[in-house]
Amino acid sequence: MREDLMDIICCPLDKHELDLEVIRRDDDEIMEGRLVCTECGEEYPVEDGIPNLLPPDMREESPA
Amino acid sequence: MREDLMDIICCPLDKHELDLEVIRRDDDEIMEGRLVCTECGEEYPVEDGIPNLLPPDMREESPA
Amino acid sequence: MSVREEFDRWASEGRDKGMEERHWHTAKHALARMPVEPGDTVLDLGCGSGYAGRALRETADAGRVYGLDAAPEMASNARSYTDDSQVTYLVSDFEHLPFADDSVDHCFSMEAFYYASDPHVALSELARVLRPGGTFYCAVNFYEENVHSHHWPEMVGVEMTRWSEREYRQAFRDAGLHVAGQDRIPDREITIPPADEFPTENWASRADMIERYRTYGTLLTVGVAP
Amino acid sequence: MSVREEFDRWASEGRDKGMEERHWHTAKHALARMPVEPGDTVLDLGCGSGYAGRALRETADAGRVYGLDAAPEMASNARSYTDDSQVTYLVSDFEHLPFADDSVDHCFSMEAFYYASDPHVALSELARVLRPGGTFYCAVNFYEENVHSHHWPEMVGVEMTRWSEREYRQAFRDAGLHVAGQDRIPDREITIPPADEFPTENWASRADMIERYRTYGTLLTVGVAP
Ligand SMILES: Nc1ncnc2c1ncn2[C@@H]1O[C@H](CSCC[C@H](N)C(=O)O)[C@@H](O)[C@H]1O
Ligand SMILES: Nc1ncnc2c1ncn2[C@@H]1O[C@H](CSCC[C@H](N)C(=O)O)[C@@H](O)[C@H]1O
Repeated sequence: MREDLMDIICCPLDKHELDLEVIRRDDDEIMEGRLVCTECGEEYPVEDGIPNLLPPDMREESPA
Repeated sequence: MREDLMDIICCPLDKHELDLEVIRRDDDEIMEGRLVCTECGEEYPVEDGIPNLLPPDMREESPA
Repeated sequence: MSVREEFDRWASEGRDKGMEERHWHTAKHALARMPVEPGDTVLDLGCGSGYAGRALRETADAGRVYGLDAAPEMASNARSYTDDSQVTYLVSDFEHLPFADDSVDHCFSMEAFYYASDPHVALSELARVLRPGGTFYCAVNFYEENVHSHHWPEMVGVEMTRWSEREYRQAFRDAGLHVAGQDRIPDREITIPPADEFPTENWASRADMIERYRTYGTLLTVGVAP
Repeated sequence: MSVREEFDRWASEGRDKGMEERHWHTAKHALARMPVEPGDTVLDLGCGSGYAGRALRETADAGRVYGLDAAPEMASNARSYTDDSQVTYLVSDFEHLPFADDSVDHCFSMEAFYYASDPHVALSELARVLRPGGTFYCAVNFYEENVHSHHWPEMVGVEMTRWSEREYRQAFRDAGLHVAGQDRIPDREITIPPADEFPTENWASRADMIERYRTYGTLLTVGVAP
C-alpha cells in the first residue's frame, strides 16, 4: 500500500481514523506495518504490501 | 382527456393550478373544453379529447 | 419550418409509425432497463406515435402514462392507437412542462430531446417534475460521436442540438440530475444489405452503415433526480 | 468452509483468472455504462483477480481504484497483475467497509455481492461510503429468475443470498439507494457447443445452456446514492 491510502481508509469497526506504523518500506510502498485505530486501538496488519482490514474475528477465523 | 388529469397538470407558464371548463363530454372523456389558469387566467383548449398546453405563442405560431 | 409544423406533417403522412418501428430496435432495450414499478407515473417526452408509454403499461404495469408532443397531429395519431384510459396524450413543450413539481416517477424520451430550443431549460423542467429518485432515460441517435448523424439537421430542415456523450453528462449534472449511467445501445435488428448492394440511397459503404447502427447505435444517458 | 477460505483456495489454484475470463463477457458491458469521470475514486467489491478496477483506470481514466476482497490470496494475486500505483488491493469485508463516509464516487461488483452474510448490512455500508450521486453497479449471475443457478450454493459449498430482480430493487431502496435501472446483460460470447454434443458435463440440453447465458445472462442493478 501507498501512504495516500490513509486519506480514505478508516477503522472497519468504528469508522474512526487510523494511524500508520511502518515496519518495512519498498520505495513508496509500505510492505509491512500496522494500522491502528485512533479510537478503539484495534490493530490491522499490512503484509506483503496489502492492508488487512478485516474485523479481527474474521481475520483469525482460521489459520492462514 | 379524463378528469383525473387535473391532479397532475398545471399552467405551463407559471405552474399554478388549472380550472377545467367542460364543453363536451363523451362517457368519462372530456372531448372539448378549456383549462384556465387560476393565477394568470391564461386559457388552454381541449380539442378532440387532447389538451393543448403549449404556451399560447407557440400554439399560434402558425395557422393549424 | 418549425419543429411542430415539420412533425405535424410527418404525422399526417403516417410517418410516426415508421419511426416507431425503426426506433423500437433500441428503444425497447432502454425501456426494459427502467426501474418502473406497478402503479408508477411515467412521462414520454416527444412521444411521436406514443408506443413507449403503451409498452410500459404492458410490460411494467405502469400506472398513469403521459405522452407529450408539441405536434398536435402526433398526439392525435398516438391517441388513436389505444383505448387504455390510463394513457393520456397531450400537446405541450419540453421547456414548459405542464406538470406539478415532483409529480412524475420516471421519464423516457427517444429521438426527441435534441429538438428542444433550449435543452438546458428542458432539463431543469424535467428535474423539477421528477420526484426524488425519479429517472430520466434519454435516448438519442443524433450526437457528436455518431458522425453519420451530423447532416440530419440540414436533411430534416430543423435545428438540433448536437452534444457529445460528455456534454450530455455535464448538462444533466448542471440541471441538478445525478448521472447514473451512459452507453450506446447497438441496433442489431436493422437489415444491412450485402456488400454488392452498396452504395445504397443512404449509405456510401457497408462499413459506414454497420458503424452507424452497431457501433454508435442509440446513446442512452440516465439521469436521477436527487 | 468459509467464503474466505474457499476463495483463498480458488486463488491459490489460479482460478481467479478463469473467473475473470468468463465474467468479462458481461462485466465489460456493465463497466462501459458506468458514469466514471477522469479522476474519480472507484471501489470494486469482491474484486477477485481485480480486473474491473484496472479496466476503469484504462478506459475511463479513473483516479484511485480500490479492489477489496475478503480472501487474502485473491488480493495478493490481484496485486501481482499490475504495477499501477493508483490501483490498491485490500483485504476487507463487505459489511465492515474501511472507508470514510462519502469517500467513493462509484462502486462496481461482479458475482460477489450475494456472498455477504448480511446483504442488507452490506448495502447500508455502501450507501454510507458513496458520495451523493455515486452509483453502485451490482452484477450477479446467481439470482431467483435464473433457475440454472439455483444449485450453485450446494456446488460451491458456501451460503449465497438468492434474491429476485424485485428483491434487489427493494433491498437497494431499503438501504436508501435510488434504483436507476435494472436489466439482464446477455453473454453473447460463451461458446455454445452444437446440439449433438449435449448432454455435456454441465448442461442437460442446449436449450438450457442458451437460456442460462442468452436469456438470463447477468443481472445488473444500478443504485444511486441520493
Ligand atoms: N420542444 C418540443 N416539445 C415537445 N415535443 C417536441 C419538441 N421538439 C420535438 N418534439 C417532438 O418530438 C418527436 C420526435 S420524433 C420521435 C418520436 C418517438 N419518440 C419515436 O421514438 O418514434 C416529434 O413527434 C416532435 O413533434
Ligand atoms: N463478504 C465478503 N467481503 C469481501 N469479499 C468477499 C465477500 N464474500 C465474497 N467475497 C469475495 O468475492 C469474490 C467473488 S468471485 C468474483 C470475483 C470477481 N469480481 C470476478 O468477477 O471474477 C471472491 O474473491 C470472494 O473472496
